[in-house]
Amino acid sequence: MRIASVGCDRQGFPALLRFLETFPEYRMDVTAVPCLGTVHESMMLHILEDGYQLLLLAGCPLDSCFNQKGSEFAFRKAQRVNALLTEAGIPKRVACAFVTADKIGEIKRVLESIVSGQKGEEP
Amino acid sequence: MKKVLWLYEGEDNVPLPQIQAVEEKIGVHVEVRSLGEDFSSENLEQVLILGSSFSWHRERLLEFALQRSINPLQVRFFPWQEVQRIFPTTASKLLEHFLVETLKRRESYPAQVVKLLPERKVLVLPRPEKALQEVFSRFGIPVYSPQPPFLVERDGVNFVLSGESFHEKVGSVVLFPEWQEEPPLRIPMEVEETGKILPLARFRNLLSQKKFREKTVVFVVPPQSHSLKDWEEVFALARDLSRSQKAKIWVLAEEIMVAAPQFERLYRETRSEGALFEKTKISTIVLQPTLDMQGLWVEFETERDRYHQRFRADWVVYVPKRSPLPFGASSWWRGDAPIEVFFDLENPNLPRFSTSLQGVFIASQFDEEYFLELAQTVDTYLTQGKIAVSDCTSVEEEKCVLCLTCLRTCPWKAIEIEGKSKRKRAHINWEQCHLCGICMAFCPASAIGVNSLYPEDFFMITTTGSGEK
Amino acid sequence: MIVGERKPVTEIIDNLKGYRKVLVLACGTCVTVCMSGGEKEAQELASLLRLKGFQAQAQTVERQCEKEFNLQLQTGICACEAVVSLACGIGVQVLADCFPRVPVFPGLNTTFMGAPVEQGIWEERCSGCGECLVHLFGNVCPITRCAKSLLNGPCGGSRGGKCEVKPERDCAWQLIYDRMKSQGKLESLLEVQPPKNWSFSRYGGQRKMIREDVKL
Amino acid sequence: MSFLESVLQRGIFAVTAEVGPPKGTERSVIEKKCLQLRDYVDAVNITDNQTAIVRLSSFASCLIARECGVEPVMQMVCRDRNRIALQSDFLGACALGIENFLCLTGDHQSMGNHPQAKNVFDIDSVQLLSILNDMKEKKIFQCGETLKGEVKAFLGAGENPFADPVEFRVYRLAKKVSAGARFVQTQAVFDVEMFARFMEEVRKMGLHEKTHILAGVIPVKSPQALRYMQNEVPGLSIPASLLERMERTKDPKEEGVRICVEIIEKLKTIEGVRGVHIMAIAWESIVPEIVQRSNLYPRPRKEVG
Repeated sequence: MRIASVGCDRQGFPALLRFLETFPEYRMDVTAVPCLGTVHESMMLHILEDGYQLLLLAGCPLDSCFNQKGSEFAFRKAQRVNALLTEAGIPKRVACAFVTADKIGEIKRVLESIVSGQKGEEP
Repeated sequence: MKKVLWLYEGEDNVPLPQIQAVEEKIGVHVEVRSLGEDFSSENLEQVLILGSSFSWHRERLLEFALQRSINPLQVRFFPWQEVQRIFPTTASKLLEHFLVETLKRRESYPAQVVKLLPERKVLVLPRPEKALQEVFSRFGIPVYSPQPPFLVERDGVNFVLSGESFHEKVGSVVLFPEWQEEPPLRIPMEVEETGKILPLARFRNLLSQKKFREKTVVFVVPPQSHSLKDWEEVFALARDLSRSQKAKIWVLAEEIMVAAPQFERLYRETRSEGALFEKTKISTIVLQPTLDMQGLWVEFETERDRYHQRFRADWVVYVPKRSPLPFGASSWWRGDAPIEVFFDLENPNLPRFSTSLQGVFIASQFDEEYFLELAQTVDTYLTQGKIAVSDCTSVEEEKCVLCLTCLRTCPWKAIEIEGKSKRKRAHINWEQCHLCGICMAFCPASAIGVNSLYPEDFFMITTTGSGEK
Repeated sequence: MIVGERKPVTEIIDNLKGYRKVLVLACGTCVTVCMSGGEKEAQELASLLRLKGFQAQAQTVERQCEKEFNLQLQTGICACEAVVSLACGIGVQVLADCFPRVPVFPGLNTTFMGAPVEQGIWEERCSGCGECLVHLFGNVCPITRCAKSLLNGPCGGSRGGKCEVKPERDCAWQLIYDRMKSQGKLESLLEVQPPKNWSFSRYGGQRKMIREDVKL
Repeated sequence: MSFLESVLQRGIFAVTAEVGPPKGTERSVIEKKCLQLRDYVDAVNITDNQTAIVRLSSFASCLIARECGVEPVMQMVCRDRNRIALQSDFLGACALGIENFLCLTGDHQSMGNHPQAKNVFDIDSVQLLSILNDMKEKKIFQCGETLKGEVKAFLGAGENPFADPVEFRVYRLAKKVSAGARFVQTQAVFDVEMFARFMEEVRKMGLHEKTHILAGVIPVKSPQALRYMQNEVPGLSIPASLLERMERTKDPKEEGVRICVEIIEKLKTIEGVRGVHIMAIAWESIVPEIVQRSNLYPRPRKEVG
C-alpha cells in the first residue's frame, strides 16, 4: 500500500529516514514539518486524497515534545480524522508513532499493526 | 543570473552532471562548496545544505542563517546523506526534483533571523532573600523587586515593570509562587464538620498520633498536581499503610503519574500491597457524612467501565489543588495568557524552572544550591538569548474572527490580542514565537500563516517506482 | 454565541444522494468560533466528500444569516447541484431564502446558545426565554441550567452540588445558592418567585422585533 | 374540613400512607390496597405517575379510593401539566369532594419510562401551591379572574430535608409554607439525627406552628432494597448502621418492620412532628402491622355523614 509520512524536524523526520534506511522493505513518501502540531485535519485528508492508503505521523514522545503539546494535538486530531473516515466508510487511516531518532522500532510496530488489520493509533 | 549555493557536509560526492542538468533546466548558476569554506552571500537565490537530518534541525539552520545573515527562508536543507543510502539509484533524481520544486515556489519573504538578548536584569517576586540576591550578583545579574503596586507587561522578550515612580525593563522574571492551596473537590459543610477530610500535609502529622489498622483511607489527587513530590508521597503512604497497618487504600485521580524515574516500580509495589487505584473525574466525586459522623460516604464513577462505586471511608486525604499564579500575581500581571507552572518532570526538552512564558521562571525551594542552579539557568537564558525569526508568521486581519483559539493553544504564549474595541485582532509576537505552527493548525478560520522553513505543500522525498513493501 | 455540532458524515452523505457537484459553505461567525462550521471544517468535509466520489468545493461566507453576504456567492452556488451549509439553522434558512432553487442541506445540528468555558468545551448559558431574570439568581440562569427550570429550586435531587439528571452537570441551584450566599443576598432567594410569563419565549410562537425608528 | 385536617387540628398524631396506582386499568388493585389500609390510616396519598412512569391517573384513583371509604390525598406534579390543566384538575377534584392535595414538582422524565417526553415544568411546586392557595382563599385563578363556588381544600407540600444544599432546605420549606402549605410530608427519614437537626431549624423559624409536618418513613423488605435506595434515589441519607442491621439479620422483613417502628417511635418524640407518612410502596400490606406495633392504632373514627 502507498504510505505517506510526516515527521517533525526534531525527532520524527530523522527517525523516518533512519527507519527507511534500516528497513528497505518499507517504502514511503516523507516530508518534514516544524512540529507535528502543525498537521491539522484537513491537511491530513488532503494528503490522503493524493492516493495514499495510510498517513503516518512521526513526532516527539508525548511527554517530551519540544513544543510541549504538539505531538498530543496531532494524536488527537489523527484520532478524529480516523473516526470521520470510518464513519464515512473510507478505507484510509492516519497513524501516529511517537519516536526519538534512535527508537525507530516504534514505527515498525505501528506500521505492522496497521498492515495486520487493527489500527495502531495508540502510542 | 541568480546564484544557488550547494554546501555539503562530509566527503559526500556531489552529482555534478545532475547539477549541470538543473542549471540548464531552470537557468541558475550553481556554486558548490564544502561547508567549511566561506562564501559571499550577495544575490544568493538559495542556499542548499546537503547533510544529515540528525545534525540539521531547525535551530541549527537558523543559527547558520544568522551567522551568514541570510534570509532563513532561503536556506533549505536536504538530507543528502540519508537519501543517498536509502535510494542509491534515484538519490540524485530526488535531489534534482527537490531543487526544482524549491526554486519553483520562490516567493521571497523579508524574513530575518535575529538574536534577541534580553535585558540583563531579573525581577524576583516576592521580595528575594539576601542569599538569592548574592547568588545572582555573583553572575552579575542585578535583581529588582519593587514594592507593589506596579504592573508587569510583556514587551518582546523583555518585561516592563511600571509603578508611579519607576519604569524598569527586565529580561527575566523569577517567581516563588505562594501556593494558595485549595481542595480539588467541593466539600459541603456537613462533610467538613466530620473532620475526616484533610489535606496531605495535615494527614502526615496524623500518622504518628492515629492508628489506621483496617481503616479505609482515600487519597484524592487532582490533575493539576504535577509535583512529583506529592505523587511520591501518596505512593509511599499508600504502600506503607496497606503493608504495615493492613489499611484499605483507595487512590482516586484523573491521571496516575508513572512517567517519572522509579514511579513505575513504586506504583506496582503499592498495587501489590492491595491499594486500589481508580481513574475518575475528581469533580464528580460526591462525599456525604455517615450518620455517626465518624466517616464519609465516597461516591464516584470509574472511568474504565462507568461503574458506580459507593463505599464508606474513615479518612479522605486530598492533595491540594495549587493555583499556578503566585500571590496576587493577577493584580500586577497584565499578560495575554496566564502563566502555567511546569515542574521539572513535565518536559525534559525545556530547561528546568521554565514556564510556558519565555523568560518567566518558577522556583520553589530556598537553599543555596537550588539558588545557584536557578541563577545558572537564568544566566544562560540571558546570555544566550533567543534566536527569533521576524516576518515569518502572519495573521490575516480580515480572516481572523477573534475566537482566541490561538491565544489559548499557543504553547509559548506568543499570541497577543492587539487593537481597541471592535478592531481587535490576534497578533503573533515574533520575538516569543517558536514557529511551531500549532496556532495555524488550530485556527478555525485559517487566518494564520507560518512560512516555516520546510515546505508543506509537496513531498520532500518521493519514493520513485513502486511504493509496495 | 450560537453553538452547533457537525452532523454525522453518513447523514450528510445520504442527504447528498443523487448529486455530484456539491458546495460546502462555511459560516465565518459563531460556528467558526465553536469550531464546527468554519473554513477548516468546510475544507475537511469537502475532502471527505471528494474521497467519497463527489465533486466538492468549500467556500466561506462572513455571516450566512445576512442576505447581502450570501448573494455575493451567486455564481458559485448556481454552478453546483447542491449546497451543504455549515452555518447554524438560521444561516441555512437565510441561504435557502436567497437561492430558493438550489437544494440546501444542513451540515450542523444547531445545539444551543452558550460560551466556551475552556478550550474545547462549550456550555449552554441562555435559552432565550425573552424575559431575563438572571439578576434574581446571582446571574446563574436557572431556566437554562436547571433540568427542571425551577425558579424556586433546588429540587430534591440535588446532591453534592450535582444534578440528579446528569451527575457531571452542576446543580444550577447549588451555584445560585453559593453565589447569593457569597454576596450575602440569601434572603432574596426566600421570596416566592411567581409563575414566569412564557409568552415572550418560543412558547409564544415565532418572535419578531420591530424598531420603527430604524426602519426605512 | 378534610378528615386529615381535622385529625391534625385535634392534635392527634396523624398517619398517612401511600398507594401507587397500577400500570393498567384494574381498579381492583387500588381497591385491594385501600381496603387493607382503611382502618389504619387517616388518609392515603395517591401518587401522580411517580418516578415519571405512566400509571392510572391520580385523579381517577382518588375517586376509587374514596369509594372504598379511604380519604385520598391527591398528588399533583408540575412535570406533565401546565397551570391550566393543573387548575382545572384542581377544580374538578374539589367538585367531586377530594379535599387533600399534595403539590410536588415531580421527578424528571428522564427517570421514568418515557425519557423522550417533553417536560412541562410551566410552574414549580411552590408556584402551584400559591396558585391553589389563591383559588382557595381569594377565589381567583392565577390570571386574576375570579372563580365561582367554594373551594374546600387542604393543601400540602413535600420537602426533602436531606438533599443539598442542606442548610437551605428549611428556608425552602418556609417558602412553601408562606405559599400556602398547610401540611408537609417529608422524604423518607432513615437518618433521624439529621432529621432532628432539620426540625430544630424548623422550630427556630416557628414553621411547625404554621404547618403540620408529617415525617416520611419507608419499611424496607431487604438489604438489597435499602442499598438500591441508597444508590439510586437521590437525596436519601441512609446510615451505615441500618445497612449493617439489614445485612446481619436472619429475617430481613421482620427487621425492616422493626427498624421502621423504631424510627416512628423516635419521630414521635421530636417536637413539631405531627404525624408520619408511611410509604410502603408495593408492600402496603405491612402498614397495618407497623401502625399497630407503633401504638398508633386504633385511628380516630370518621364522623359519619
